[in-house]
Amino acid sequence: MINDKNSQKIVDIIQNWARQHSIWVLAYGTGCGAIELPPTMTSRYDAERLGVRGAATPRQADVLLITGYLTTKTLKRVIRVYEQMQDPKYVVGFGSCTINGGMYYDSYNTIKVLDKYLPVDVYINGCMPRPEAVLSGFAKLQERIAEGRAEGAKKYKENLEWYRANQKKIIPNWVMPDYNW
Amino acid sequence: MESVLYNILGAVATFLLAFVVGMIYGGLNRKITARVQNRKGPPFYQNFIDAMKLASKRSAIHHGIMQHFGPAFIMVSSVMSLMVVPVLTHNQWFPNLNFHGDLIFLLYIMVFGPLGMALGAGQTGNPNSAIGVTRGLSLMTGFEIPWVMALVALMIQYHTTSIVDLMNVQIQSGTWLMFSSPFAFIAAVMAMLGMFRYSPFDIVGAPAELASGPISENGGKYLFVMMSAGSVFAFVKLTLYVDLFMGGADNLVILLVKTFVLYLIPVLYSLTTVRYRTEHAIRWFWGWPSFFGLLAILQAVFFK
Amino acid sequence: MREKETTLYIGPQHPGITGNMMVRLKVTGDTIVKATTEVGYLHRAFEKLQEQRNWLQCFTLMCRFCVPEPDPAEESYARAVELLEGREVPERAKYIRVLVLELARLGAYMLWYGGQNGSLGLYTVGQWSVGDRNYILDLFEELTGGRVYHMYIWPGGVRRDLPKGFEEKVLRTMDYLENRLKDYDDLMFDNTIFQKRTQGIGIVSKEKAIEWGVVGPVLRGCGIKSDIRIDDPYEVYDRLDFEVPTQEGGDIWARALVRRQEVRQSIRIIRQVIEQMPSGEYYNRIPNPQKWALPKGDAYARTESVRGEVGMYIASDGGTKPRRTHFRGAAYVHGVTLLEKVLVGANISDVSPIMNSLGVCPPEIER
Amino acid sequence: MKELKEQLINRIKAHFPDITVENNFNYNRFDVSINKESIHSILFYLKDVMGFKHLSDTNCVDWLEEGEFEIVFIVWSPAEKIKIFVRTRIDRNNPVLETLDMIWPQLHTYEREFREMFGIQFTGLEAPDEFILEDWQGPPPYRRDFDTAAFAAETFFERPGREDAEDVREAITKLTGEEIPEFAKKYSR
Amino acid sequence: MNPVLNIFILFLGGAILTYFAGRINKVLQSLLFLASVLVPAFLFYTQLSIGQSATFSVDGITLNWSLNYFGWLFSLIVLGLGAMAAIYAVSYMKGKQRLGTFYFNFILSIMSMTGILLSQDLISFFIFWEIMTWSSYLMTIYNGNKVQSIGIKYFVFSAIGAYAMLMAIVMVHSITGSFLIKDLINAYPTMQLGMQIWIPVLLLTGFAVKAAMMPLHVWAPGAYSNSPMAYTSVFSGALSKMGVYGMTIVFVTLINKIPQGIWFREVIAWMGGITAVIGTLWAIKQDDAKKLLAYSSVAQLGYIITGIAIGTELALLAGLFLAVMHALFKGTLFMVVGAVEKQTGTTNFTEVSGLIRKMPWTFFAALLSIIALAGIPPLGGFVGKWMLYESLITSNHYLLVIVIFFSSTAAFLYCYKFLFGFFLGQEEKEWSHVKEAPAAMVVPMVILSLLMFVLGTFPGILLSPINNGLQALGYTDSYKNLWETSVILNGWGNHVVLQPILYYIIAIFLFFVVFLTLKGYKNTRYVTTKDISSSGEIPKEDENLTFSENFYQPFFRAVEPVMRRQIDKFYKNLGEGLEALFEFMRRIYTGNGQTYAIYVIAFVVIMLLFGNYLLK
Repeated sequence: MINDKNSQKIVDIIQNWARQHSIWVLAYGTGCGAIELPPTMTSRYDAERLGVRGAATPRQADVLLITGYLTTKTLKRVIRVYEQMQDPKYVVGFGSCTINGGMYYDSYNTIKVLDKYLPVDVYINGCMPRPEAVLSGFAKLQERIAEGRAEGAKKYKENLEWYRANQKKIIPNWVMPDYNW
Repeated sequence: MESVLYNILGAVATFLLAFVVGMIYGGLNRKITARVQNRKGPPFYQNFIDAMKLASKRSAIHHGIMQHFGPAFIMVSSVMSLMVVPVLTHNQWFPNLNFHGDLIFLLYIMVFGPLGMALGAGQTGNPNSAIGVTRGLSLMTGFEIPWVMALVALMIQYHTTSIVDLMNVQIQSGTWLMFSSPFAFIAAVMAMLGMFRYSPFDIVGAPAELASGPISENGGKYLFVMMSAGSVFAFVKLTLYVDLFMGGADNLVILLVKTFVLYLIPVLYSLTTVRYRTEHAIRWFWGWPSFFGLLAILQAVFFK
Repeated sequence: MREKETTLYIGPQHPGITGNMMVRLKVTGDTIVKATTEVGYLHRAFEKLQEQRNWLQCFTLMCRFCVPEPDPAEESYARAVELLEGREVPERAKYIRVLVLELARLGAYMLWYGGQNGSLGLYTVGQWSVGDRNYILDLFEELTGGRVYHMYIWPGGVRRDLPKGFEEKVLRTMDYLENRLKDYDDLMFDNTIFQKRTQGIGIVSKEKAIEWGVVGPVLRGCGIKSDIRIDDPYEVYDRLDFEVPTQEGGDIWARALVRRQEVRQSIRIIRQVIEQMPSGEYYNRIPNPQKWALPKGDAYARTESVRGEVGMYIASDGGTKPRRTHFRGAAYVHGVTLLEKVLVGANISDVSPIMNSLGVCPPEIER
Repeated sequence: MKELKEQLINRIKAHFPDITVENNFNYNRFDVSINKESIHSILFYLKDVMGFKHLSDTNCVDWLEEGEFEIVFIVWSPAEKIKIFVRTRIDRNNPVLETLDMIWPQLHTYEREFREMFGIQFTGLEAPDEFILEDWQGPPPYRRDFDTAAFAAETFFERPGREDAEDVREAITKLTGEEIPEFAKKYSR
Repeated sequence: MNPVLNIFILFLGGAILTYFAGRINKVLQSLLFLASVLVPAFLFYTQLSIGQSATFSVDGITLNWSLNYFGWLFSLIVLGLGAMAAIYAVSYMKGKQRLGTFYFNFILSIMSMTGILLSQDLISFFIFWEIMTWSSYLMTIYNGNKVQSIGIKYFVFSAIGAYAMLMAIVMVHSITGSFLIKDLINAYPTMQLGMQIWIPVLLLTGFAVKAAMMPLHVWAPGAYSNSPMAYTSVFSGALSKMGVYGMTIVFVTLINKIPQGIWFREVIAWMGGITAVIGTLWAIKQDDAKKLLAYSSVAQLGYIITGIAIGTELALLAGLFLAVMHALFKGTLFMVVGAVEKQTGTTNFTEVSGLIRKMPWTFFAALLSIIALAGIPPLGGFVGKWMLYESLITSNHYLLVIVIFFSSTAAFLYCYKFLFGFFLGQEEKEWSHVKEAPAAMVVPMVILSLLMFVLGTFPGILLSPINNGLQALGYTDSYKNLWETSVILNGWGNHVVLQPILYYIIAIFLFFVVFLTLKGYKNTRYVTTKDISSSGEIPKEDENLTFSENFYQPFFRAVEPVMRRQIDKFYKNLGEGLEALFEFMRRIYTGNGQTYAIYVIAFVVIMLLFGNYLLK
């Protein structure tokens, strides 16, 4: 007789394997990094062979790609979209701007550190990251999913208050429905 | 009692076959598309992985009871039509509920699912979903006309409204109906392009226009059920065409070959065309396809 | 009391939008009654940031204005600085600049093939052309070190000389692309459904085009021969032999035909440039950037991009940093004034094709 | 070209005697400065009578020290192939101007931007208040007295930099024992 | 005393008592109203047996009332739906003015319809027909002055129909010397050809008006949508079936007996088909639920008429089965509209949306009725449509089957629009106060919709009375015993066991629904309709996110070039012509009783002269 813990483990491995090889990326070009996504999806780099494909709405997507700098206006939409995605969900920070602000470090309208606002699973550095870098970022994400370490959504849920405080600091007019699960 | 058990087991086997074949065909579609686009493409079993991932999503949202049951409606419709369509000729492992008049029954049961899903899409309150549904229903008035014309032509030519009878006609005469009733076949194949909703008839969930249309709000488990139902449905449609026009199949290999050849028509056509607008699509179906349907009826009436 | 018309958001998160912006549509049935463009999702305050940087540091920000085709912005800035300072540019640098500009134009058109066809559902051509664009990006990578952001054309010339054997590579790539273009046309322009979807859609009339300040291929699609490369020639365009294609009609189809011709003209220009390329210096050295001050005054230089006229305005107060810079993008007019007007009365399914056809590039609008 | 420019300047001067002209450029450009009351009429005149149909660009420059905003209209004549910089200055403390969007529709967009970014009020401009920014509560950001670096440092989180000046590759070698690749050695300190 | 007479006395007495009871107590009035509908209905089924009759002789004219199987079949519609509508009406009409008039006319309508079903002679048939017309006319103008023109439209068409019928009766009498229907049937095959054509034509004109067949349907949308909804469910559900009743008798007993009847049948069948298409297209276009249902009634009656006109056994069964189903689902749907109107005050799709969570039972009833209307298995509409298609194909009506099929596919469009418009879409703040309709309104709707479910799954229950009814009209049926197990006969002689299929559907449906509910509901979460993926944007308060205007614009853009010639030119011109006629009529109809009288007398004189000419 298999005990519950072991069977759960096997189920987890299978589920993680499926999640790892089927990554649906939300069609949201938040910044200039989106320009390297078409080459990533087309003939030379062909991300679809890794199971990466686009998803039109947040309900169907697994990965939110933050392609570059985030202005405060976009951040609001990004949070909204992120909260509409279904668990498990992953955030990939794309480009230097998401890491430390990049060349817009002194701009009054762009955030500098993405992981204060959303739980980032993988950062891809560079300005802008080449398609190879994007693919290696996806590979890294797959690695983390397989190991069961890509649990950004759980982190977000647990530390919701802290994230919310950070978000509300730069979004004064908070009209969004609440994250209620 | 034994035969009931036998039938239930057979039904489950049929369902599994349809699911697996439908999913693999979907994967092959992606593979073919990728190859035409100079890409390597995903493995042919990619759709299974996608389905598994969708099924293992931890959360799913719904906007109410109709959206919750929408996928169930589609599943019922797919499975029900699968039960009516004979998979193989005279094979006890794949029984079916064939009866006289099942062609007309099929026409309606095939609508049951989309209408149920439309209700689910309507309840989400997403305008994209509602617009997608209106497009889908409008498109249906288009392709159903040549499709029904083709079926009526077959019915009046062979004096039957049963799929099995039509298969028997082909077995007895030794010629496929696609050769003896060519116009009906042409009209039906043209209607099939609309049924599969590949380009140029992918107006329902056109991504650049409506995000993903009626399924905009469906994710996780709901999308999984829909995807499975869609795969089963694709298999049903292909098998029905094989049964009606290509003489049915004696064993699985022949069935797979015939259905795949048929499946290539919408897939390859979709790779080279721009998306129609709804009214263009409807008008297209009322044009040449309906003309061929009319020819088919004339042939059936005057050249029996 | 709620409104009668349904509100539909195209963007910011939408597969059919050309970048991070939003068009709010009021629709009845599937006809658009009112369209409002909302921008600001990409506002990084470039013009403010440039006031904090010296004249050379500003140059690195230039290519970030519009990602699909970054070089016209660099070119405009370099030329505006040169106009203000009166700095001469070596002959070889001028030719290299034209070469880079035309390559960038080709790359942007390849992307347009993808966008226009993707919006209409013909993904095959898009996949091909975006895949083939990599060959142009390879050239850029060899020349400048970057695939997308080149930071190559700077005040006084260009940053680096052509590598050895670069000319041959360019010519080989051009031969390859010319062959591929035939395939695209077979699928795209010979397709009756493509014609049905584009003819008579998104019409900009000749009079309105002039009144609204429309530029570039959109204006040429209305039958008006207007191209800054001819009208207000810069670098060595007046020495090159090329045509400015025009089409009557002002619809998506006409604009697509114009662009189809322009791709071929670009290839023609590149071949000529390679042929005429002089030898010599590629760079007129600038002084120490920390102390490099420009005379008081202002200057405006403009360049023809794929979307039309882009221009750079700089104002100096005599210091080492700009008093004010301003980038004029073609999409500033196309994306707001023009789009809102063209979309009224259009069909929902035509929003994305129209936006792609007008060349709306949101980072140009809000900068 | 010089004669053409002179000719054009004379034509403008005949109608608007109080303008200041700057014409010492060696390319196809000259500047015209005018007070803010006459800006409408000169733009109308240039557009409708003299054929400067195309508005190439519009700018606002903040001359903080002089307490004035300078608004520059760059107009282009496709026929004469000349561009004119039409300048006007308005008071920085009371920046009000009548809207000009009846001359060129695209000025509507420019005016919305100037209103938001510089705080210039355009009377008669019918548009929502927000254009690019959303929920902005500070001063108009493009004014020179707004310090963007300080604002950013105060509002947004900053990722702390490394305190030591250690070479990254050497640090990696130390941590993981990975060799520095040959090509990277020449960049090492 | 004769039970037949008892029923009429109870109806009439009840009507009068109810009318005056309103002056004493409203509750008493409602109770009386209910009693005077339910008690005679109860007596009808308990006291009356088949063949029971009552006969009078006045001045040589014999009035003969008797019950046969065919009348009994339609009595199911009239009294069953009437009883349900009566229960519904009490709650629906609460707080409205002129209740007395409403109740009086309601009871009179039920009575007159019962009377029509019992009449075995043309005189009493005509008298009851007129009572029915008048009571429904008064209901049409119940809602006040602004609907006068609609009322007049209805009145004029009814008058044309009635006088056509009257003339036929006069002709029949002049030939046979008797008013008994039996005599007419017996004498008909031996009449001269002119009479053989004119009598059915005139009778059919009268019936076609009530059945709203094109081109005599113009009155229907207005009249249906302007009566109180509690009555409209009877009006559209039962009253229009009186036309079907008459037509069936004419076709089965008269036209089918002569060889020239084939022309009649073809023409009427095609008219039915065209009625179905036009009614459907117009129904899709409507933004108002009442109008939509009204046009849909026209379209559905088109199917029924086609089925009856085709005249093969299966077609007749299909037509009559559809007639019963139509009574059920259209009755329910009008009740649904009434419930929504009562709770929200509007029936316009563009104004109201998202009521599903507020009015779940109403939605349930509407959903089942719509599934039945659309003809989707396993509900009743499917069986009817299935039989209709089979009969059309087997009787060589190849093009007609395409026409009918197109109309029934296009019917999905308005079906979805109806459900979406009221119940789905955004849940607006504006309607947050809405509650479920009172139980007295919900219960009839739910009972009727469950009935549809039962009849759809066990069509045999309904098919055997229909078969009996047809036998009463003289059809000889050799498969009598097969009906009990709901085996339907295909026209090419194939035996079909439909019932198990319907079981299978229900089984699979329940399996998946239960499976999904148990398995899936655990990890799902309800979100409001404001939380939708609207491209990442957050909708503003005043923005409308429900798609309701010009719902099927692309469809109409596609239909336009195909149909413009056929519909617009003909129909619009006709419509304009008729409108002009009514405008002219309204001039004549000054509201003065004397002018009406003059008009009626003039019409009768003209008709009699015309008839006289024909008789020679």
